[in-house]
Amino acid sequence: MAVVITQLFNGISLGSILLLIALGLAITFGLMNVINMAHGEFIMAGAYTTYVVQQAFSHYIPASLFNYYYVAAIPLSFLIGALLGFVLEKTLIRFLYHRPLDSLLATWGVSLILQQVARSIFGAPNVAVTAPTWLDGGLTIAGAVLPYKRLFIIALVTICMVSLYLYLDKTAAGRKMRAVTMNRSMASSLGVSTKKVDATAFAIGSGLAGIAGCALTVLGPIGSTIGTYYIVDAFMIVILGGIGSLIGTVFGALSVGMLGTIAEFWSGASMAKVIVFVAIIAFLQFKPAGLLSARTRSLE
Amino acid sequence: MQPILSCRDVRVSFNGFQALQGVDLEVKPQEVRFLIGPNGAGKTTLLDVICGKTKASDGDVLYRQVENIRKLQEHEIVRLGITRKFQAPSIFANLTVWENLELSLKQERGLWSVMRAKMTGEDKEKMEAMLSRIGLMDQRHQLAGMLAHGQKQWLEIGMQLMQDPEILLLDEPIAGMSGTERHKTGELIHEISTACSVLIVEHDMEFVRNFSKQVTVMHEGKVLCEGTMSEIQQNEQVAEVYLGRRESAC
Amino acid sequence: MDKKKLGYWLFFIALFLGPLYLTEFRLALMGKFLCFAIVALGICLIWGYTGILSLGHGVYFGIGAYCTAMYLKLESSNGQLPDFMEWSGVSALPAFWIPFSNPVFALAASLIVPALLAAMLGFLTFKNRIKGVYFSLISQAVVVVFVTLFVAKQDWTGGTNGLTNFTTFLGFSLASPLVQIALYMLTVIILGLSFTLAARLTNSRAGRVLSAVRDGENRVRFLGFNPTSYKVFVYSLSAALAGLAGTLFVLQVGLISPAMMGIIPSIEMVLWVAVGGRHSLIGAILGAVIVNSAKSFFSETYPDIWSIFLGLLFIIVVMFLPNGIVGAFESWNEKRNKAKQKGGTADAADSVVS
Amino acid sequence: MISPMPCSHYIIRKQYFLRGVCMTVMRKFWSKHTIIAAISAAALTLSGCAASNALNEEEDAPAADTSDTVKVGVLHSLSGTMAISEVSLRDAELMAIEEINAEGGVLGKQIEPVVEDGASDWPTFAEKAKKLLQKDKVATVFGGWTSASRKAMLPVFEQNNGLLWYPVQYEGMESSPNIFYTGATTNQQIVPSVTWLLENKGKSFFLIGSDYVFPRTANKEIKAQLKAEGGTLVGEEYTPLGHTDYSTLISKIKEEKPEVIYNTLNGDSNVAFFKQLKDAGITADDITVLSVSIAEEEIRGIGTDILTGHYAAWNYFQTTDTPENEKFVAAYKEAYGDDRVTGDPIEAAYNAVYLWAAAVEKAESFDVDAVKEAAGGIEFKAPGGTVTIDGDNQHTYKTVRVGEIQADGQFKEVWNSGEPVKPDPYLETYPWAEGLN
Repeated sequence: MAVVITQLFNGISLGSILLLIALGLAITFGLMNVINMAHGEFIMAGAYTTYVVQQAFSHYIPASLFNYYYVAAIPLSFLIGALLGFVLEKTLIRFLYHRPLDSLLATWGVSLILQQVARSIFGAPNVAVTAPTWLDGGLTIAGAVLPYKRLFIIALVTICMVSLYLYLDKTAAGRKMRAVTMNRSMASSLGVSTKKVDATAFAIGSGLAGIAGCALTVLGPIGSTIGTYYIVDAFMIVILGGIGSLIGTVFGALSVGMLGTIAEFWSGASMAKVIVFVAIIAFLQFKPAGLLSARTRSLE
Repeated sequence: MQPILSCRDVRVSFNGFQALQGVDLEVKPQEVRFLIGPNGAGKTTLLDVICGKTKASDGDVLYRQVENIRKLQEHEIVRLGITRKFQAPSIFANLTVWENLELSLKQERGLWSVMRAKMTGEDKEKMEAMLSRIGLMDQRHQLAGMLAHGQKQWLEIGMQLMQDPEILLLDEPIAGMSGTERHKTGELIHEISTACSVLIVEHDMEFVRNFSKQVTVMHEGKVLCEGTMSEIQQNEQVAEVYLGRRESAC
Repeated sequence: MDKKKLGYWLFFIALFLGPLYLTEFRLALMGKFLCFAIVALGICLIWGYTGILSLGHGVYFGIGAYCTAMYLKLESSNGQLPDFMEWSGVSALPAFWIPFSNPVFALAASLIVPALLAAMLGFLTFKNRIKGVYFSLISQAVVVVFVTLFVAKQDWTGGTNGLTNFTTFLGFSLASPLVQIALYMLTVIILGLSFTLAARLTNSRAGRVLSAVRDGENRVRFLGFNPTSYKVFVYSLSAALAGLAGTLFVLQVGLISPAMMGIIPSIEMVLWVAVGGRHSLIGAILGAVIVNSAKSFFSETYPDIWSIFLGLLFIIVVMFLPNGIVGAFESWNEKRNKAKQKGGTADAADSVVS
Repeated sequence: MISPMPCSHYIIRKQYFLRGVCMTVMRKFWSKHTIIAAISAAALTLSGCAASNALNEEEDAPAADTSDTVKVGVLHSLSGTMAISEVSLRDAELMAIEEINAEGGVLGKQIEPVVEDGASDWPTFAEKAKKLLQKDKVATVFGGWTSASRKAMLPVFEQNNGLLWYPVQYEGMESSPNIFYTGATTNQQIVPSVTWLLENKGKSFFLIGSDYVFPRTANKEIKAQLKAEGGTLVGEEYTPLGHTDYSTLISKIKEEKPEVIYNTLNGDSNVAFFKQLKDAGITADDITVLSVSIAEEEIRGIGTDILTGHYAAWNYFQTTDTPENEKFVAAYKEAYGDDRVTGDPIEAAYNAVYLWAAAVEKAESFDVDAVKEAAGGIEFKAPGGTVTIDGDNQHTYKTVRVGEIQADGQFKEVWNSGEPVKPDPYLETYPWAEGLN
């Protein structure tokens, strides 16, 4: 019984982590159709930001407040990610909106550079982030331990989703963004500054990657190459979910998470990875538009 | 005469929106048929269904009364002899005019035959004849993307004609053309109709009046009425439909 | 026409005579680069001419190399079980390894297996009209699948170590400089033949159909061509070229491992073509040679900044030299010849259709 | 007649606008041809020279006898994923070279290191090894970390009769006449540590490892050993390199309730595994984890708080109490900064340089065959205790140590083998290992 609960929870948890990683892409790739291969490095930037914030707290802030470094790290990671994204959009992406394949190549170049820069600043070895003590331990349900860190990530991704939804649906800026992604020329002729919207949207998507990086520090390594672990998965999830559909991305992440954990439980981690990717590729053959698609006519 | 193309109760829906709600239409050999109607009436969608770009959710599209082409792929429909010209010129911008026509030759389009294909003297003559017919003889080694808008339109019509079609589908062929160009195009269409049937979507009433014999009026995904232009002009329903949307008629 | 052909002849003869003016070490490097140039030709065909960006050509390269490496491994094991199988606990040669003891089978497989795999994947995705970046990303997922499999199936593939430590090929010692020179010359000849094949294809009517597919796939359908079969064909041709290059690579470098079929090598392959000029076959060859030379140079002189340089190269080429070195020379030449007509932008053919 | 399409396939046709005239076209082809020739020439020159420009041509490579320096190669990944680990090895080797030079060098010659980057890419390792041997004519090479890089270099060293010093613990089953192995083979790390675990920590083992050669081979040996020495195997799992979600694996561990987890995970995966193990409520008190790839440097990247109380098996710890080590650690920190730590592979890399120098002195020659001949029985008082080269298999005798990770990120040695253990890469002296190879 405990195993079933644990595994179910693991599936949801893995799904939530994948969702957090893919959420930023769902905006930059899903809504704006920009292939940003440096998305993984924005995750890395978020993780390093968390590390820096932690270092700063341990050096300059009374030890009693150390535990709150994480609270400060989340918005800061968002800001750093968003800033990087904004700069990237202004200097590179905006010249490449009509050349998606080229933006793929150029941003891959950016990702190489960011990795090397991180190595130069922080050194080649991994750095360690100590998770705040209030995230230690877990909730025990029927013999199954649900770690607080994983619960926290589920909560974090929910908050991100809800804020994103509110932003897109309830604020003027968000509605402008949706208008631009739906019909660029129409929005532009109605006086929406598409340039501004593009930059904002890209910054938000990149900022979400920063948050993902911050969240990942409590579970995994922090090094210059962590972005590369997630980037392909993230793109596949967005495609699987359906381009342009945030809800689709949620479903995509959760199904990959569940399938991954189930497959891993029955076979092994390597085979699980193979199974998940083969399943995604096969699924896209039957439904090229993904699980849910905002666009009516297939992948064009 | 037997119709060469018959649409029977064709229905199309996009995510619940009924773009075509049971269209019946017959086109006879060597007929020039104009499709008119306000925006959103489903004219272009109907052409899309005939050429295979959009799949009908229901109904039949019969070619020569026997072959149901509703489920065929685009290239299979083209190989039957139904070709389509799109509204905005869609020629291959990075190929020359000559190369554009070369690809449009009526030929075996299988991979193997095309790889071994050689330009025969006959092909060459045919293409040169077409070049002078569409007035692009001097531009034949230019990249098609560099042509003026009207020239692109003609090139595209020329590309359709190179295929010796049985049915030619034209979507607003004169959009963006000057007065003389329009007239020339009209003549061209007239000329074409001696060899094949032409189905034209057009908004320009002046043009329709000058060059039409049979006109079909569509409205809200259905055929409203059919007849000659003067009959149509008498039709009260049509007037009603257009009066409210005057601007779309001209 | 003749002058141009003469230029190509001179180029290939200069390459062919490499052993006369290159030292053993540099000849080995050049041989490796020319293998990459064959891959680049294939990528140029699908990307520059047909508009398919594959980020998964490492897989085809790797599979071709593995097919030949399996033969080499068996030959150097002298009828015994390959060493890695022994310590992986395999007691008998797996059935699928057995035919690879035949060099003809192995070499044929190194062409056919990648081509078939590409045809399968291509047929499914192209038939379902998955294209553009979606295809690119899917091809990347394919890389993940294959690399994971090759690493995990250590008892069959040698795992992360890959296949290495070969002694002879058809009885000739691979360590002998003469054999290496012969292999180099063979590589030049095969590169020349591949180039000729590719040039003939692109200059044929079928080649113009490919360009048309790149500029407006849907429009091509309305001329009665089925783009799927053209794309599948050119994609598997390009996979076969990659497999062929893999064979030549493994013969000269004496090593193949999953790391060489991964995502990063696959993207680097695209970079070679981008740098040389994606619309130019000769550009692809030059790109492969130049980028890899630069890589050797930079990573020897300034090892730490190689990746920064590589990254910058990507950005610069995409932003300022979208048609690569050959394209840049073209337009420079164009300017020199005072060609000033530039007006009118080329609309994409598919403006309406898609 | 003008040909209907431009003959050159590579032309960017857009630029042909209004150029239908035959002459222009022909002239253009001519200039295009010139360009191709120019590019070709440039490419050839570049490819030929670029690789060599910064290097010494073999012509001016000093013959070992006449110059007052001797070149040695240092070949590690300075970029790419393996740089994390390998940069420190380079540092240790360079430090040893400097120390030896300060003492007057080898055979009166100063050692001149030629540093190359393997870039975490195995063909690059082979290429650079070839370059070091053929162009730089180095007397020996210190390099490698992963088995894959060693396997890639092995044929190069054998074909060119070069000499490679490989400083990392590995899975054994190899003994190349051109390689000296200064890291542990399995019977100097894994075998004794399993015995120690069985005697002190419990009988039921769960094996986890990254999915590559070292873990799979090591675990095969561990399984045979468990059978022979009365242990039980309750689970064996592999995760792809770079795997970061261990929740499912940990629930399997919870199901099987092992007493010991034997960990051969690699690099980043360790971080994720230990963090998530702790979150799942499993501490060192519940299950002992013994790792063989976590040295002092890795501990810092994982975080000491989650590792405290777990174990690792090595031949050397920074805390190993010898006078040589005191000096070594001080010198290393002096050279590379106070925040740097040493570790087993770093020490093995450092030893390798000294062992080579000693062998050269004994052989009175830099000749590879002479050095190999002389190497057997060479001793060095290493920071981790005396190491001796075994002339039969070119591995070294090493003392085995098990340490417990402390809150300060250092190890507390809890057991050692007392005397250096004879290397046995094929486990020929262990009856239970029969049939493994």
